[in-house]
Amino acid sequence: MSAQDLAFYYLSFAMILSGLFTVFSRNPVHAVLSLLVLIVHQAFMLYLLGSEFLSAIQIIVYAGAVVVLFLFVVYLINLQKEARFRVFVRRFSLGLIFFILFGFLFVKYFVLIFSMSTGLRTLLPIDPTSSQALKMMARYLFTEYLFQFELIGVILLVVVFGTVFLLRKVKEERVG
Amino acid sequence: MSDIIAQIPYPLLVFIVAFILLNLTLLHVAYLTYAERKIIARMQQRLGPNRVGPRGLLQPIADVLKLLQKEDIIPNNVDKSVFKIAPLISLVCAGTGVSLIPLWEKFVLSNLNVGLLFILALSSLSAYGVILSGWASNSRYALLGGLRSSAQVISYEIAMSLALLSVVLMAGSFNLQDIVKAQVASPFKVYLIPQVVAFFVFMVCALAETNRVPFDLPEAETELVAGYFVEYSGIRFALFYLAEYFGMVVMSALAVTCFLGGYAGPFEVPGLPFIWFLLKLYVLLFFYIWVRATLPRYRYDQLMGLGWKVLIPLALANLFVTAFLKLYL
Amino acid sequence: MSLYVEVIKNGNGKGEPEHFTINMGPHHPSTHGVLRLVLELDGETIVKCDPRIGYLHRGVEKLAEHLNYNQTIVLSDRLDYIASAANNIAFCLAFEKLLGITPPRRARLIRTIVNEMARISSHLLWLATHALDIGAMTVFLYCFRDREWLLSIFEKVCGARLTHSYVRVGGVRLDFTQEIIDELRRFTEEFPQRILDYETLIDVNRIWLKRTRDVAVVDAETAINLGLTGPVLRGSGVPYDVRKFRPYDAYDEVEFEVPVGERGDTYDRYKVRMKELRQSNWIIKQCLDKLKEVEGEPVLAEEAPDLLLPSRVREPEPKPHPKKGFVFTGKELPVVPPGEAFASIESPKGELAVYVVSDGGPNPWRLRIRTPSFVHISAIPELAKGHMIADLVAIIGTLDVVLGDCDR
Amino acid sequence: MGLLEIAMDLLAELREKFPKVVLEVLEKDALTIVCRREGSLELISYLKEKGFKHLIDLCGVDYQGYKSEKKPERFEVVYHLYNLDEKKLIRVKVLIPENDAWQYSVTGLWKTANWFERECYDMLGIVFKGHPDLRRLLMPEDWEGYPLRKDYPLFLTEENEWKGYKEFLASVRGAK
Repeated sequence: MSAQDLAFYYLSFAMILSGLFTVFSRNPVHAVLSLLVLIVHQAFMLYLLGSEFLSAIQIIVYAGAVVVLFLFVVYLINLQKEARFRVFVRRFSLGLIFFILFGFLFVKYFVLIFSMSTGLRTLLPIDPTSSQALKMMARYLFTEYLFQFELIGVILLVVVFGTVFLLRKVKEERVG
Repeated sequence: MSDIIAQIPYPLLVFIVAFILLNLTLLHVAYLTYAERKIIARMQQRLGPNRVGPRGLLQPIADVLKLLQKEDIIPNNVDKSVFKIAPLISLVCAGTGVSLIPLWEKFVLSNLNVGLLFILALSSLSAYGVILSGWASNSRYALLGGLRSSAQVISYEIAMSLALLSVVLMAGSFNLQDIVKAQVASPFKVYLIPQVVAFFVFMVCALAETNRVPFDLPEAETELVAGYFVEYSGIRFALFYLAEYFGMVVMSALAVTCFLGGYAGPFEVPGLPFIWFLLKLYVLLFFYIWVRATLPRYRYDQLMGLGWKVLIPLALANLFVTAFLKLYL
Repeated sequence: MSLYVEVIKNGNGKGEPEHFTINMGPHHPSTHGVLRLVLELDGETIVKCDPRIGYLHRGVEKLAEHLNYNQTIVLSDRLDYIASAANNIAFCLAFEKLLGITPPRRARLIRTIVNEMARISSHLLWLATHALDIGAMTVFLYCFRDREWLLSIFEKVCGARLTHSYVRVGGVRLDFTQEIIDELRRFTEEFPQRILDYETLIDVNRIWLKRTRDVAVVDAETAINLGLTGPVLRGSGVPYDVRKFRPYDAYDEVEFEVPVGERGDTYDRYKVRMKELRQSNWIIKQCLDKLKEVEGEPVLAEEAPDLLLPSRVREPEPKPHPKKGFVFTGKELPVVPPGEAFASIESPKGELAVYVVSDGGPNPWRLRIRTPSFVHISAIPELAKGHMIADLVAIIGTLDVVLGDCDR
Repeated sequence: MGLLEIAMDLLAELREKFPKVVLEVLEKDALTIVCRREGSLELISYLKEKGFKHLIDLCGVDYQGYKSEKKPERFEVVYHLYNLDEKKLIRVKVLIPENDAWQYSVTGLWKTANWFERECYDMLGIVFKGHPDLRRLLMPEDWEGYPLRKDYPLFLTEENEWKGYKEFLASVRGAK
C-alpha cells in the first residue's frame, strides 16, 4: 500500500465518519463543525486526485463562506429545543422510507459505476494535474455552459435582492 | 552540499526543512512582539521592555514561560471541546501559510500550483478560531466579538482576493514562485508600480484580516473588553496572541511575494540568500507597528462601509483595468 | 448560550423580538471607574441605556455633617480626584461666604493658578482616555507625560500629587516659592507647543473625525434642559462659564475667552477643551505676572477664625471609640454663624456647586454638593439613544465623568 | 445695591401672581423665595418661563433638631435656578411636612431633575409625584432607611446592616 492509498483510505473513512457525526450530532454547532471537517477532508481528497484548484476553491467557498453562514444561523436561532428532540426515534417510519429510497439509489449507482468501462469513470476529459485543466474548465464555463453559468449568477443576485428587500421592510416597519 | 541533500530520503528532508522553517518563523514571531513593544515605546517616548536580559531581549521568552506556567482556566458552562480547540484552529490556519512562501529561489517548502489560493483558503479558515472561541466561551462580550470578527474577515477577504487576482492576472499563475519570477521578468521588476492600487487594498485588508489597529474591533479593548478571547487565559490566550502575529508575518510575506518582488533584490548578496526577502518583510512589519501607534479605531459600521463601499469597488475596478490592459496591450 | 435566542423566545408577545441586554461595567475598561450601564441592544445599536451608579458612594454629604469645616476639605479631594484643587476651592468659597471672609489678593491669584493647573491636568487626562477609548494609543502617553510635569509641580506646591487639600478657608496653606514660579513659567512657555503636538496627531485624522463628528449631538436648548455644564454645554454653543458669569477668586482680573462649539457633537466638545487648554495656559501666565505685584503679602486672611486655621487648631485630645476607632468628642466651638451659602465654580468638568447650611455649630448642618459628573451621567441615556456601542464609549469619554465625583 | 432691589420687578410679579404660594422673600447670599408646596410647581414653571432656564441644583434638607432658628416644617426642597441671560441666581425653598413628605416633580420642566429627585428620594425619603422612574439611585435597591435624615445614625449597628448583603454572603457561604 503506497502512501497515497493510505491517505485515500484515511480521508474516505474520516469523511464518512464526520458525515455521520453531522447527521447524528445533537448539538447544532457540533454538527456544523463536523460538516466543516467533512469539507476540509473533501478538499484534501480533491488535492490527492490532483485537482489543486478545485481543492482550494472548495475550502474558500464552502468552508470559508457557506459553513460560516450556517454557523451564523445556528448562533442567531435558538436550536436548544430541537436539540433535545429525538427526531430519529419518533419519526421512525419516515426515516425508514428515506433509508429505503436512498439505499436503492445508492445500490443502483454503485452497480452502474462498476458496470461501466474505466474510460467513463474519469471526471474530466483531460488529465486534471496538467495546467490545461483549469483552462479547459474556464473555457467550458464561458463558452458552452455560459448560459447556465449566468443563470446561476442571476438566481443568486435575485436572492441578494430579496434579502435586502425583506430586511429593509422589517426595518421600516420597526421604525414606522 | 547538494550531494548530501540528495542522499536524504524525501519525507525526512521535508520534515527537516519544515522544522527549520517553523523554528525560524516562531523566532520571528517572538521577536516581532518584542520589536512591536520596543518600537511603540520609542514612538511614545517610553523605554519598553528592558529588564529581562540585555535591553530586554529575553522578554519574549520570559513571556512564554510565564504564560505556560499559568493555570489553564476553563469557565463553567463553556463548550469544553470547542473551547479547547478554537485557539489551535486559529494558530494552525495562521501559521501554515508560511510553508507556501518562496523565501528564496531554491527554498520553498511546498511549491503548490495554487499556492496563492491556498493561502487565501487558510486565512478564510482562520475565522473559525475566532467564531468558535466566541461562541464556546458562553459570554456575551465574546459572542459579540466573534460575530463582529467573522463578518469582518468574510467581507475583507473578498477585497483581498480581488486585489490578489490582479496580480495573478499579470503573472498568469497562482504559483507564488512563478509570480516572483514573472515580476522579475516584467519591465517594472516589482508589481508595486503597476499594481499600486491593488497593493493599497491588499495592505488595508491585511490589517483587517489580522485584526490589527485600526480594524481591531473584534478584540476592541475599550468596547468589548477583549472580544472573542475574553474568557481565555494562560497558554490558550498565548496561542491567540501567537496566531495574530503569525498572521502578520504571513500577510507581510505574501505582500512581499506578490508586490515587492519576493526574494529578488537589486544585487546578489553572497552567502545571505534570504536577505532581500527579510529586509522587505521587516519594512512591512514596521508599517504594521507604526499604524498601530498612530491611528484610532474604526467603528463597526464604518469598517463595513469601508470594506464594501470603497475597497471592493476599488479592487474590482483595478481588476477590470488590469484585465483590459492585459488583453489589448 | 446563544443570545439573540432568548430574545426571540421571550419576545414581548407582539411578535417583535425583545432586545439583547448587555451589562457594561462596573468593571469595564472604558467606563472610567465603576459606572455600570445596562444596555438594551438591537444588533449593536443601543435602544435603551440605564446607568447604575453608587458603586463608589462614600456618603460624603453624610460624613460632612459629622466633621468640622476644615475636615470636609479633605473629603472634597476625594470627589473629583483628577482635579482636587478645584473641589477644594468650591468648598472654601462656600465656607468663606458663610463666614464673610475675603482671602487676600495673593491667595486669590494663587488659587486661580491652582484651579487652572487642575483644569489642564484634568483636560489632559480626559484627552488621554478619550483618545484611548477611541483607539489612539499614542496620545494617551503623550498626555500623561505632560500631566506628570504638572503633578510634580503640584507636589512642590503642597507635597501631594492628587489629593492636595491645598486650599484653605480664607486663603491657601502655603505660599508659592520662586522655584515653583520658575517651573510654572517654563511649563507655560512650552505647553502650547505640546498642545500642537496632540492636535497634529488627531485633529485632522480621518478616523478620528469619523468617530467623533455627529456623535451625540446636543443642541443648546436640550443641553441646558439636561443640565449639562462646562465644556459639554459650551460645545453646544452656549457660552455659559461660571468664571465669566459669577467671577470668583481672581477671574475678574484676568483676560480669557470662552470657546464655544457650533454643532454640539463630540468633535466640537473636543475642540472646545483643546481651546480651553490654551486659555488656561494664558490665565496662568497672567496670574504669574500679577503675583509679582503682591510679593510678600500673606496668603491667609487674618480674620480666618481659629477653628479654621490648621496651624492654630486647638482640637481636644481624640478619645478612642470602643468599636470604630477615633472620634472627635470635642466641645462645640461656635465659630461659623448660622445661615446658608451657595458657591459654584467652573470645575474642569462643569459647574461644581456647593450649598452649605450652618446651624452655628462646628460642623455643617447640611452640605450639598452638585457635581458635574452626576448630571452628565444622568444625560447618557438621552445622548446614547440610537448610537452604537462603540459610540457609547466615545460618549462617556466626551462627557468626561469621574465616578468619585458622581457618587460622592 | 442689595439683591432685593435688583429683582424688585420679579418679586412684585411673583407676589401678585402667587400670593398664596410665596411665604417669605429673603436676601441671603442669593435671592431666596420660601414657598408653600401647593402651587410651587406653577411658581417654578413660571420662573422657568421668565428665563431661569438652568436648574443648577435640586436638593433636600432635613431640619429636624435645627437649633438656631425655628423651622416651620421638617424638610425643605431647595432649587437653585439661574437666568443665563440676566446672570441672576434665585433660590426657591419649598417646605415639606414630615409626616406627608412629598413634592411635585419638576421632571416635566427639566430632564436633569430626574436624577436629582431620585437622589433626594433615596437620601431623604421625599417622594416626588409625577416622577417617571422613582427608584433608589445611590443606595442598593433593597436598602432600608434614608441615610441623610438626621435621625439616621452615622454608624450602623451590626444588626441594622444591609440585609441584602448579608443574604448574599450567606448564599455564597452556603454554596461552598
